[in-house]
Amino acid sequence: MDDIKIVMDTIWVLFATALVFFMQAGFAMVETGFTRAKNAGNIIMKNLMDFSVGSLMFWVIGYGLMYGADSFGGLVGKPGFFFSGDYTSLIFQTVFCATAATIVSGSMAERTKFISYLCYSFCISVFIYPIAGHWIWGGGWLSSLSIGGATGFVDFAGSTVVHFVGGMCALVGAAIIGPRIGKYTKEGKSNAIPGHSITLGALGVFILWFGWFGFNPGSQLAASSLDDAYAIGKIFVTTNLAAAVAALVTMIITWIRYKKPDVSMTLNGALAGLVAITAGCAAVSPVGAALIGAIAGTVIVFGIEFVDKVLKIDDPVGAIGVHGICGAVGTLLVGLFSESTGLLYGHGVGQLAIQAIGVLAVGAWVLTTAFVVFKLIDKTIGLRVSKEEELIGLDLEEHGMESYADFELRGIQVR
Amino acid sequence: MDDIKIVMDTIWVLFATALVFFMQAGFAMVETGFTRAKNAGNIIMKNLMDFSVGSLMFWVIGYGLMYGADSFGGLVGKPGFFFSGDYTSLIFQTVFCATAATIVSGSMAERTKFISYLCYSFCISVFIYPIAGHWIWGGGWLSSLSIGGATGFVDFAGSTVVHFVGGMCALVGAAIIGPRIGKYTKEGKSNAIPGHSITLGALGVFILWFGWFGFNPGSQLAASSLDDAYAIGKIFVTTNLAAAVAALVTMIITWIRYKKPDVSMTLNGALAGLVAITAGCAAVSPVGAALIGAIAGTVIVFGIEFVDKVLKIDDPVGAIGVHGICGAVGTLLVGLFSESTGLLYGHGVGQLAIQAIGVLAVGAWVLTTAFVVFKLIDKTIGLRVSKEEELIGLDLEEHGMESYADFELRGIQVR
Amino acid sequence: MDDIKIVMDTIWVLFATALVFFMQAGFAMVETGFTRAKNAGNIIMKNLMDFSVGSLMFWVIGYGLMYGADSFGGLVGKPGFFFSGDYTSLIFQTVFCATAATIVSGSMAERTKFISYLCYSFCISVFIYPIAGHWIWGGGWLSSLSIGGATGFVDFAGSTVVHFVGGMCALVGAAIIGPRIGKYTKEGKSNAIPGHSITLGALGVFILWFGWFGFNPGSQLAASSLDDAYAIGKIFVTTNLAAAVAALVTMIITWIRYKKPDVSMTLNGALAGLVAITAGCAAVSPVGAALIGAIAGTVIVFGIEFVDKVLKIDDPVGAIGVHGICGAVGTLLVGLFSESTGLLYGHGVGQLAIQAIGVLAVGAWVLTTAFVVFKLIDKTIGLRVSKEEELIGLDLEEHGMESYADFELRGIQVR
Amino acid sequence: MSEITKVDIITRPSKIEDLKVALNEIGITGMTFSNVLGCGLQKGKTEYYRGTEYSIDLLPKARLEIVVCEVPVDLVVETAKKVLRTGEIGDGKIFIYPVQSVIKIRTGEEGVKAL
Amino acid sequence: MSEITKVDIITRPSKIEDLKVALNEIGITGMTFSNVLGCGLQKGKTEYYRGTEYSIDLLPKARLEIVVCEVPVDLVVETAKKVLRTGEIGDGKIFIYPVQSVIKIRTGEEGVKAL
Amino acid sequence: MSEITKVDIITRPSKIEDLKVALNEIGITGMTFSNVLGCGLQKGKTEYYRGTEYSIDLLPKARLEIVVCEVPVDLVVETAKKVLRTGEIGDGKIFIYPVQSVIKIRTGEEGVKAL
Ligand SMILES: Nc1ncnc2c1ncn2[C@@H]1O[C@H](COP(=O)(O)OP(=O)(O)O)[C@@H](O)[C@H]1O
Ligand SMILES: Nc1ncnc2c1ncn2[C@@H]1O[C@H](COP(=O)(O)OP(=O)(O)O)[C@@H](O)[C@H]1O
Ligand SMILES: Nc1ncnc2c1ncn2[C@@H]1O[C@H](COP(=O)(O)OP(=O)(O)O)[C@@H](O)[C@H]1O
Repeated sequence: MDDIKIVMDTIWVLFATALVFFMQAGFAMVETGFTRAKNAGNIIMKNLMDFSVGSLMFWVIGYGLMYGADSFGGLVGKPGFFFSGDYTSLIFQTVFCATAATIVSGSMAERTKFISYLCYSFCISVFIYPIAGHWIWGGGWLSSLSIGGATGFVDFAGSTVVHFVGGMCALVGAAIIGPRIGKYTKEGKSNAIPGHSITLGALGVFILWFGWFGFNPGSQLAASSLDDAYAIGKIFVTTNLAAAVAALVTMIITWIRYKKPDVSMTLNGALAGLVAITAGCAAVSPVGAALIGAIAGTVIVFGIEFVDKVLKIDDPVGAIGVHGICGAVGTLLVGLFSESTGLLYGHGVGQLAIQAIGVLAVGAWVLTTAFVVFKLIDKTIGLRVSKEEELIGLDLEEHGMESYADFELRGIQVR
Repeated sequence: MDDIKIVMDTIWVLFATALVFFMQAGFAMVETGFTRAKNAGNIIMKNLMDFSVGSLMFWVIGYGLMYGADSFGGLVGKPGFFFSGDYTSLIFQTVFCATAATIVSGSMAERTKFISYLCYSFCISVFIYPIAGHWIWGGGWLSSLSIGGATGFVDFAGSTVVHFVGGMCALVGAAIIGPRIGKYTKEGKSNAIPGHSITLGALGVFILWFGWFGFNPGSQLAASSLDDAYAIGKIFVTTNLAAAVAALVTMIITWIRYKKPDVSMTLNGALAGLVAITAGCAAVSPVGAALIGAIAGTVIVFGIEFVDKVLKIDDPVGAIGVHGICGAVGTLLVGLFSESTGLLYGHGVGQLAIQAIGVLAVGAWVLTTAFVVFKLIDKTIGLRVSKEEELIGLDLEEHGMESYADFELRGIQVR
Repeated sequence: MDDIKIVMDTIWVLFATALVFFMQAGFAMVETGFTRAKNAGNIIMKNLMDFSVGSLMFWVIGYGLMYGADSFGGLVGKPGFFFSGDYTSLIFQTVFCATAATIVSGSMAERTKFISYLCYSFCISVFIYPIAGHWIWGGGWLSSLSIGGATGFVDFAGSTVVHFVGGMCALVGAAIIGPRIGKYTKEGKSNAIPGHSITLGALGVFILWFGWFGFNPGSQLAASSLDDAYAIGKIFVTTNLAAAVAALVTMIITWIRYKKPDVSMTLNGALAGLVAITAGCAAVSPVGAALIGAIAGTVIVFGIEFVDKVLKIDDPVGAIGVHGICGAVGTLLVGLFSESTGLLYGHGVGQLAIQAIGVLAVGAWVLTTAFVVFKLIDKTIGLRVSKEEELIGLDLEEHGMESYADFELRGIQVR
Repeated sequence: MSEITKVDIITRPSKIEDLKVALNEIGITGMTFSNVLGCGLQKGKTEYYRGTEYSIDLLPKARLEIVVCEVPVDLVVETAKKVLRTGEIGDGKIFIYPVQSVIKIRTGEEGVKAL
Repeated sequence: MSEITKVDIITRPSKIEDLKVALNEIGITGMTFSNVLGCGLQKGKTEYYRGTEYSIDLLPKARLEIVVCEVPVDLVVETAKKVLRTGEIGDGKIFIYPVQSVIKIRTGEEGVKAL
Repeated sequence: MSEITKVDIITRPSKIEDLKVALNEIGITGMTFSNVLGCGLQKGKTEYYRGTEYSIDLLPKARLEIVVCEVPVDLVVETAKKVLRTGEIGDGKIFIYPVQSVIKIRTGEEGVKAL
């Protein structure tokens, strides 16, 4: 009987693993669709390689750091190399790590050297992600933090562990590498650089949404008791509602602000909802989920504009807004909307405080380490391709090929 | 032990839910691939939004109307708002509702105002679909109709509930809005308006076929007894065989009729087989499934030609033929091929009669309500974009963007 | 209790079936993406039709030949027609058969007559694949071959049964039909003929990788005991690691050999790793899997070059290298890396010898039968389209349509 | 030998089909079409992409080139004007160029015979 | 100063590679290629799309423009004819136009030197 | 009536935006752009695709055509040179052709007035 339960848990987690893996295809399509045709193959290659490097390195060392016996007062797990043991857990965690890693390729797209991107990938899989992960999921200090009656940072499926970590790396990387040529005028006005395939971008969003039905419900890590069954059913609902409402709200806001409903921003809106609900998907009610979606759908529009127009950081696909900002927002909102510990349900500010501390701590960790990593890469091998290479396109210059060899591309771009 | 069974049922239904959700990507790709590049983003947006609106509204009210305690003599369920309870059922039914909703975007593609489409989406999720659904799946009058020894309308996974409902809305919408500019000559001759990406269209068909392995076997709603196991295995086989044979037959017929095997029609053929087997997937044998596929594969060719050349209704993606006609045909064929109640197995015409009554009743309901809805929209906000907007394309006019900004598109179209 | 186990096994196998089915979409995208736009619809159609014909014929006769009671001394199963019985097994095996069948369309792309391709599809599903399959999986002679302490050819999920069989058919077909016009100069130098969409090709690879999480773990055929749970978890890990390492190694080798990391070859590299680990995914350790991946990632580069430059066989998508060569290599490597019987674990050469005999025997069977089949087709209806048709493109000539009607294609190709 | 001339018409892509039919009717069979981007009096517009304003300055136009000799240029121009004129901005322009010679590759014929 | 002339060749796209090589051999290095759609004697064909008949009237053609001066036009034309003539419909046409002047932007050279 | 002339500029696509702005400034409003492929002194390069060497001979170039009359050709040429010259290979060329006549379809105006 207990055996059966273990098998059922395993089936569930592996089902979820496959779906989360498939999110790699979603990221690849979103990132390539939202950027230019001349860099399409390069983005693909970066997505493929961060997954490959991540899979390898997380097995070699990352998983141990994240889930090894707690040491140094909750700061890091005791690493072992070449993990062998609970393979189901290993593979499930591997695809989560790879998700965090792949977020950056979007924000640094169209100008980052391929070799430098590989170095970054190595670093996030080897220590940036595993250590943040250890704090929250690996039994580290955040998982046992206790304030005002509430205990433990709540990040059910990784709004912070995965998305906020990835989003902060994306922020640091994009800030250090600087904007694409032509993105800002001399006066600092932002220019539009349209993506080359909204259909592929949209396909990517649908794939990601699909994958999220592994990401969130899979994080229950079990499907063998009545409670599990109830929980995973509810998580499907909260996940879906948040995404749907976020997309709707983003569409409405862009319609008002820009006169027309913006397609690519609305696609980002759906992802914003998904990222935001990830932390609280198990803790909030459907109504809470809808509200979280509505907030995320609002935040994303202003967030992306803020990054683009105020910070003047060039993030071609909106990765910082979607994963960074909405990852943080979603995590914080657990402190409001959690049915068992949230402020709005009369449980005081304890949970909210823990959530805030967690976000700040992880933010500080990632900003610092990512800054060091990207600066080091920049000073040594260099982060950015040459101006000439950027103009011609990374496909030809970095990989010697064209992604769309049979199609006439627009050489002339007047704006 | 019983707990385990419930968990297993839940796992199965949620697995199916994820797959059925993914059909949204399939629809988006089929519909965009089969229409023109200048409207690609608009179609995507409609698909995304009907799912979002549908998810929200079906939770708010639709699910209650469909599955609430039977009232008014089986006509409608007693609604509750903001459903909470069996979330697994809610989410499973939500993705079905969204499937019905999204069918229309194809038949009305390339000329429908975005805001009007949103209004329609609202209506189908809020009452057109839930009420028809109540009759058949919600314990309404059709589910208990008894004629000549047979009892209950058989629509296992929704040939009628989902596809025929969606297809009839598609018919009404496309008829009321009228054909795209250039679709018919002054003399009424039909012109070809080729889709912009057969590869994306085909990808969509493969995704839909994949999703159907959730749609049909998931409708068993259980996977915990030996009977369930046998049933879902068989449903995989019947579903797959019907699609395969339908594709094959469509290909052969187009080869004979048009001298060459028609790619996009054959892709429609596969979908026709899937739609047709949906009602009877659990009730028919593999041989029956192959025959149903063969019939659907034949019907679709003549059905699409009939809609196009006789009714002169412009249906860019063949939605009326695939979902409307084959939905009805598949439902009726249960009356012939059902192993337990079908005419061909010597069980009399009872089942066939029930099936016919069900199709007619649902047809009447949908034609009436959809007519009122579309006419109302037409008279108030207007269904159709201006001629100028249609010529330039909905992407630019309705959303201010181009879906393929880096590609040279063919301005010149001489036929 | 036992019932529950059967149901769990069924759920697992059907989950895997859906994923393996979806590999059809992956193949379609890889093959169309890596070939030219003028033949995109034709490739799609071939993929759709080999699956349809395969599904039908494998049910009609193939499954019986493969799994029917062993007869003729292990050479073939006793066939029954129109299989009915264990439908879960039927559908699972059907999607495997279709995988083998679809491999050929890639290597013969852009020049094969559609009708001839259909004939070939018929043959592989009706006897080439089922008979080879019987030897290994159907209880035939290879499954009981015993040498030096080791018993039974190990091909857990089909490196040989599926991929090597498909790859050898691909080899024979491509060799007999000859290279595409312009592929080789008069002096025999190989020319590059770039694919039309690296993004779709890459999407296909991600889809295939995703599908492989059904292909390999599904081949456990059970998920109801603790051993099963451990096994499928481990298979996820070995499958993923082999693919990741192979992609990485291929990238590095192409970087060294061609000065720049080659995108399409690296995508092939990932597939090479997946094909190679398929035979031994359950038998090797993660370390073994990583090494198998590294070997496959190396072999694929030199293998593809060998086929292209030495054999001068034109294989547009690298199918011979990926499925044929890496299928064989992966099968042989079980003899080295199997934890329970491998040479490197001190178990002698028995297993390696069995693996070698199996590969040779299957190779001989497929080369012979495929040769006869393709030669027969060639002599009767003809394998190849006319020169004129090939130049204009199969979409227009064989199907009367263009796949990308709205896009300007490059007419001028100067190299 | 009468003079050979090239008539180069730049106009809306959506009118090309009608133009082709009309020119066929006056006996012109050889034509060459291409896609160009134009800017003239007709102005582009301003849109938003992800919150960033941008303007579309160049509009897709179709070019039709016809080399004529026996068919009088005036007739071609009149026909084009008849088909293309809507009176609204964007109707386009016709440019007329001198041609020195024409050769038909298949037959080797030159000049008028080559047309 | 000898006369400058533009040779404009419209032909099958598949022949462009050979043409380029042949022209290189007679000393021509500067060339400009573009894709056009043509209708001439070569007829399109009728196909079915989803059961609806449609005809393909315009065929994809390649245009090659060469501005020459020192290399005699006749040699260019002869070379083109040699490479392109198959004797079948669709071989294409050559148009020859006068050129007033040429400027090389990089050096500012004009006329013959600019070529 | 002053002479009408066509100025045909072939250059790097990335310079087109600046060129357009500069020409607007000297009073030119009507322009026609197209994408071409060029080969000249600027050489392509050799790459590998799946292990096979191949060379890219034709480079994407942008063509800008302007028919002018009142604005002196020299001014146009000077402006173009100023914007486009980098001194590196690939700056491109300017070709100048005679024009016989221009017609504005919308108004029917001919010649200078049509510009
Ligand atoms: N002087 C010119 N030189 C080159 N092309 C021109 C010139 N004037 C107009 N054109 C082309 O003709 C097109 C139509 O010109 P436009 O001024 O918009 O026409 P209309 O007179 O109908 O308003 C332009 O888009 C441009 O491509
Ligand atoms: N009078 C013309 N004006 C402009 N283009 C022409 C003319 N005649 C032919 N062409 C171009 O030349 C191409 C080849 O002409 P066509 O008559 O088919 O050649 P062929 O003489 O080989 O049959 C046509 O497709 C068209 O693009
Ligand atoms: N004689 C010519 N005839 C036609 N086009 C030419 C000629 N010479 C140059 N071109 C065009 O001009 C472009 C620029 O020429 P190129 O020699 O590369 O310029 P640069 O002088 O800057 O090196 C070429 O790519 C080609 O398209």
